[in-house]
Amino acid sequence: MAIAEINVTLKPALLDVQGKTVLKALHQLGHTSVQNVRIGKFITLEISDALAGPALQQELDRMCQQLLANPVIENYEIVITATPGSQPGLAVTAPAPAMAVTSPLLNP
Amino acid sequence: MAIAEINVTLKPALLDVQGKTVLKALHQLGHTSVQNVRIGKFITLEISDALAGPALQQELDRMCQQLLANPVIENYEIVITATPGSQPGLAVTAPAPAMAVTSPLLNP
Amino acid sequence: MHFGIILFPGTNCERDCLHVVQNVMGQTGRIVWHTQTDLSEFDALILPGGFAHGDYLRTGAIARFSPVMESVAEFALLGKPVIGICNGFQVLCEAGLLPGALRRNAGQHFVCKNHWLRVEDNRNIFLQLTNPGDRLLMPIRHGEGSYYADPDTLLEMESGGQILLRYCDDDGDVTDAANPNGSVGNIAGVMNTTGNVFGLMPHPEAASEPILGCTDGLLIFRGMMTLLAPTTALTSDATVTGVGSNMFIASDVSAP
Amino acid sequence: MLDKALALGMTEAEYHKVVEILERTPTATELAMYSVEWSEHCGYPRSRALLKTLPKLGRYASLSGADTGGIEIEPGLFIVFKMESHNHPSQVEPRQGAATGIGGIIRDIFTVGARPICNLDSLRFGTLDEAKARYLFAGVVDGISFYGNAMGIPTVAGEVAFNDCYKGNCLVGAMSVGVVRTEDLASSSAAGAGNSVMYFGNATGRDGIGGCSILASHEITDQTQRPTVQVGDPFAEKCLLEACLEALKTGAFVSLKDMGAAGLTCTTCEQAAEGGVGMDIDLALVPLRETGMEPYEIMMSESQERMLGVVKKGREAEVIDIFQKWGSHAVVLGQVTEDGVLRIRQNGELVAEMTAKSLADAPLYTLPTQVPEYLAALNDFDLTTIPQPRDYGSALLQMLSAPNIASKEWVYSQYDHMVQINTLILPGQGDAAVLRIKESATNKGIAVKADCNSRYCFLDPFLGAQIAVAECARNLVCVGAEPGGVTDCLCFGNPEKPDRFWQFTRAIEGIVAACEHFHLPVVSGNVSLYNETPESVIHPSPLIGMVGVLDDVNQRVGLGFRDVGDHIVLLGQCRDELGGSEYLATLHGLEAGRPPELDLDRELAVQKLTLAAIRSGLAKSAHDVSDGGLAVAIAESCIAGNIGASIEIPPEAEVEVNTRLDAVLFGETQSRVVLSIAPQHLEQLKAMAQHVGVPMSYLGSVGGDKLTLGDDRAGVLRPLAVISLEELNRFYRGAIPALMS
Ligand SMILES: Nc1ncnc2c1ncn2[C@@H]1O[C@H](COP(=O)(O)OP(=O)(O)O)[C@@H](O)[C@H]1O
Ligand SMILES: [Mg+2]
Repeated sequence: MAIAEINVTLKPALLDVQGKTVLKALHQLGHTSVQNVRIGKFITLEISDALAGPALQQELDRMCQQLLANPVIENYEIVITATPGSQPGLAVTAPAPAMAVTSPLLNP
Repeated sequence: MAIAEINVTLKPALLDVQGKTVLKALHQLGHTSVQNVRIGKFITLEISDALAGPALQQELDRMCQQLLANPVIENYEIVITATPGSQPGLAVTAPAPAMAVTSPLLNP
Repeated sequence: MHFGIILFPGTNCERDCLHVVQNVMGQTGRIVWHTQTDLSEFDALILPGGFAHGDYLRTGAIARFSPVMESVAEFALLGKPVIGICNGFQVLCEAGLLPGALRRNAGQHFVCKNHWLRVEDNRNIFLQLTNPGDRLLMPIRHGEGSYYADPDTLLEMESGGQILLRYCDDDGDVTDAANPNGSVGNIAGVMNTTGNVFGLMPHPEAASEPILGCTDGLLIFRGMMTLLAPTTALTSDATVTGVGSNMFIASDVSAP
Repeated sequence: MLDKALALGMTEAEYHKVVEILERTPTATELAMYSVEWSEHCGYPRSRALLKTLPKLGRYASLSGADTGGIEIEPGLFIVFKMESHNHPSQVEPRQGAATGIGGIIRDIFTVGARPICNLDSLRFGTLDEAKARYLFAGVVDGISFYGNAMGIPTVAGEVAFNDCYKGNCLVGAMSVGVVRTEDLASSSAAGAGNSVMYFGNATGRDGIGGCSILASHEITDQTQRPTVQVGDPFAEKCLLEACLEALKTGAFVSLKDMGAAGLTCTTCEQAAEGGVGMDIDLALVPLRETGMEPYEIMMSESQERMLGVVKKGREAEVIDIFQKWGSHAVVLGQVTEDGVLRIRQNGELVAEMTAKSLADAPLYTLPTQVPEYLAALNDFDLTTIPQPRDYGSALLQMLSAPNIASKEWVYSQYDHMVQINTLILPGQGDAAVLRIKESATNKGIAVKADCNSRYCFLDPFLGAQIAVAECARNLVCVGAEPGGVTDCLCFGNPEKPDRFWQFTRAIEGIVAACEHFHLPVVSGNVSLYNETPESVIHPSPLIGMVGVLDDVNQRVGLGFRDVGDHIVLLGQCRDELGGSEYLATLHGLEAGRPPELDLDRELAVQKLTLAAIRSGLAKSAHDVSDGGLAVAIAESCIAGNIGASIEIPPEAEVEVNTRLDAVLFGETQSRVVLSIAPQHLEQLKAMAQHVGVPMSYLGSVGGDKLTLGDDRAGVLRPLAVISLEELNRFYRGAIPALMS
């Protein structure tokens, strides 16, 4: 079983209001060395072994573009790791670049 | 400047209502090899160089327990990386274990 | 006129919309389950408010894959009117039928209150019964209503007359203080380029009856039923615009 | 097994009783089932006898005794309602605790076939100067907002109070109201051997295991003794709601019950016991979310968004179709049996077997009571030692910004209070919320409110509980509704301590006395005991929720003053009463004295007069005088109406002789209402008041953009305060946002 960890982040050009609020709160708590906070989503997928290699990467890309991220405002990054315990050394890291590929349905 | 990436996840025993719904949607979209989805938060902090080493790790721990995670229902994991571009090889990985330490703010 | 009102699991304003269509406007309407794909019986579609699929992941993200959505897109391609209210607006944006996206309110809280809106453009079926600069009063009830589109898109929308409503104060001024959710340019409602798909965060169906204290929302539904007037000058109906009032209590109690 | 029973919160005697019933040692599953079903949360062993004394009859035909109760507002049309607490879970995890509290009470409403039309919330926290209290307050409001809004049910009214006594135990009372036609009322009583026992909704996990017996029925002494937090899924609940209402319409159901505390245990044994039948179910068929769950875990799980029902044999498929359409589980677990025995199996093998009745009939205890030691000294506190304010203007502003009085807009603006487009008087605009009932054939509406001044209850639980009922009814009357029925949510400390049980007993006696006098039935309710920790004990808090009826929904008024020149009058009399007031607490840091007296006849007369004034169209606004007294009530009417007022308390005003000025302005004498009327109606109203023997005073008039207060009792005007509307607003509406930002 593969595990994919997906970080969905707000595009850098967008103001992260929630992050700003958290930054303020951290400062109020005395954590003044924090200079910036951005808040995104951390999605973990468990995927059956049926999928692997480039096909897996491709399918994950599609999931992100279709559903898991909104290309108008978000970027995403995919990290595929093996199932915990099984050959941890094999972890494959494949950060996808900021993508805004639109699917057919998005712009009919 | 250090960058800390924090993954905040719902404790495994708790129902992840979002994950459950997203899993269903992924299946309907044909991504049937996905077996489980959990959705958490991905928080990126930029921290001034004033803090480093174990002190940095400690302060991040406190931030998570106080504010960034809710220890009653969430776990968190902290990864500290150097500022992008500057000595990426130095990245320190320090996954924190599932913690349920109560913080002053949350439980004074 | 026959309205189709789309019901996704988690939608919760479908009955309110049906009430207005049938009991206030005297038209016919039917609630359409999200797996239905034949929409040919309808003259207009309403995507009502609510929390389709719990709004989990992102508002509208899952709903836009419902089978009915392809039919909604085809319906729109035919030039027939489609209005998305609140969650319906979010679904239309996710589906790409409207530009932009809706994010969490800047204040981080859900906001429920009556709010003034300024009419930006009336050269469309939806707002043809109003005049530019009119103030309309309607409830806003959302947690994720902060509208965003990138600067280029916004420019296009401005020049294309696609921005229809902005949040304003009771003087009709569009100010930061009168922005309830951090929307770019105080945008409350936008239209597609072909002028037949309209999305807005406020709830016109909750402002369509005197007993609720305000009837400004009805102008929008009535507009959808009226053939587009050749020019923007609509004098006879102009008197009913901007009638938003704060009389939410006992406005219709007659003194002896 | 005895040690296990004790760990599960049973007494030794209870364990022996189980052995006696079963005539053998119980299995783990059986023990778990008895422990949860006999806990205070489910079986009410300590409170049941007292609850039986609550009146059931009123002006409207009523329904009680089931999951939820209600009143028939017109032939064939019932309004059902109930309030329930979720205190302990909210203290542990405020957002999820409050959310699942809302979820639970909503299920109680649609379980009887009613469509929920509004929710209310009654909240109590420690004082907002403490970070923990702010965290809990913000989390609870967020939880109610998150769950209630997604359900498409407006949260239209409620109350919030802050007091140190709640710092270790916040209170979250959630009330839900639904509408149902008589023919659609669903039963909770199983019947018909061979019919299918079916499970609906979310899958079962280890949520809140032991929560109801180990947690909710005991003091939390050890903060680490945390059960699994239950996570609310409003989307699943919304689908469950729609599926249940749709499926109930088919007529395929015999009975239905929601799984709340004690989940499967409670729903199997109570439905079976009520119908005098048994059930035979197999837990292997229960949809599970986690692996390796033991039978006792499945039977005790408090996973949310689940129901158990009995479906007529042969009609299962039709029901399953509907639930599947809504994406909800629907599975047959077993059958109804004739013999009254509950048989719980795991893959066919028996894991528990007992009569349903033996579970459902929890033991009954009578506990000793004792007057608390603190009481005499507090009641006898000498109030003449209290200095009067030097500046009444700043005193009023201080009162208006006290969190207990200040606007709760920060709360209700986070709640969708308009969805379903029935809310005609919104929160903050009237003493109660008013909703139209679209189902009514005659333009009927309802008014709803929740109330309880727990400071009064602390100083005198009997009187305090009476006042809670009276104030709630007065609030309904002030919007033009006839009070129709009551639900209660009785939150108290550890009943095994005699002084706490005395409070509980006296409070129930107070509710009974007031409800009988007002001819109001208590149609439903809930008990939450053990609300104490070593650091704090809650004040007795019998939260009261009430529903009233407007025969014509167009005859409603708000609390805001309306037109320049209108006369402001006070119904009722001001007396020298400051005990237990918000004024004493806010300006003098005191909780002492005796609560204001309550004359039930006077109260009823004032309510009848107010209602008559509204129905006849005389009253243009009505606001009851409660926390903060007369000055606060008048300021609130100015703020709500966005118009000023000028008040000069005249020599002939109905003020008891020798009443202190601070008591006139801030005292909380009961049975008072401030009305505004057109000048030409003053004489008519006077005549009406005289007729029913209610004192009435002219106080001043509406107009301008400031509130002017003066005392003219001595015949020489003493100016007291001049405050601009803008300033009133800033203090009243700004206070809570400032504390929470
Ligand atoms: N927790 C709450 N949820 C919803 N509405 C609330 C809440 N607390 C207060 N409100 C609303 O604020 C207004 C004032 O409430 P309150 O001060 O309790 O009134 P009163 O003093 O007349 O009993 C009412 O409309 C009430 O319903
Ligand atoms: Mg009040």
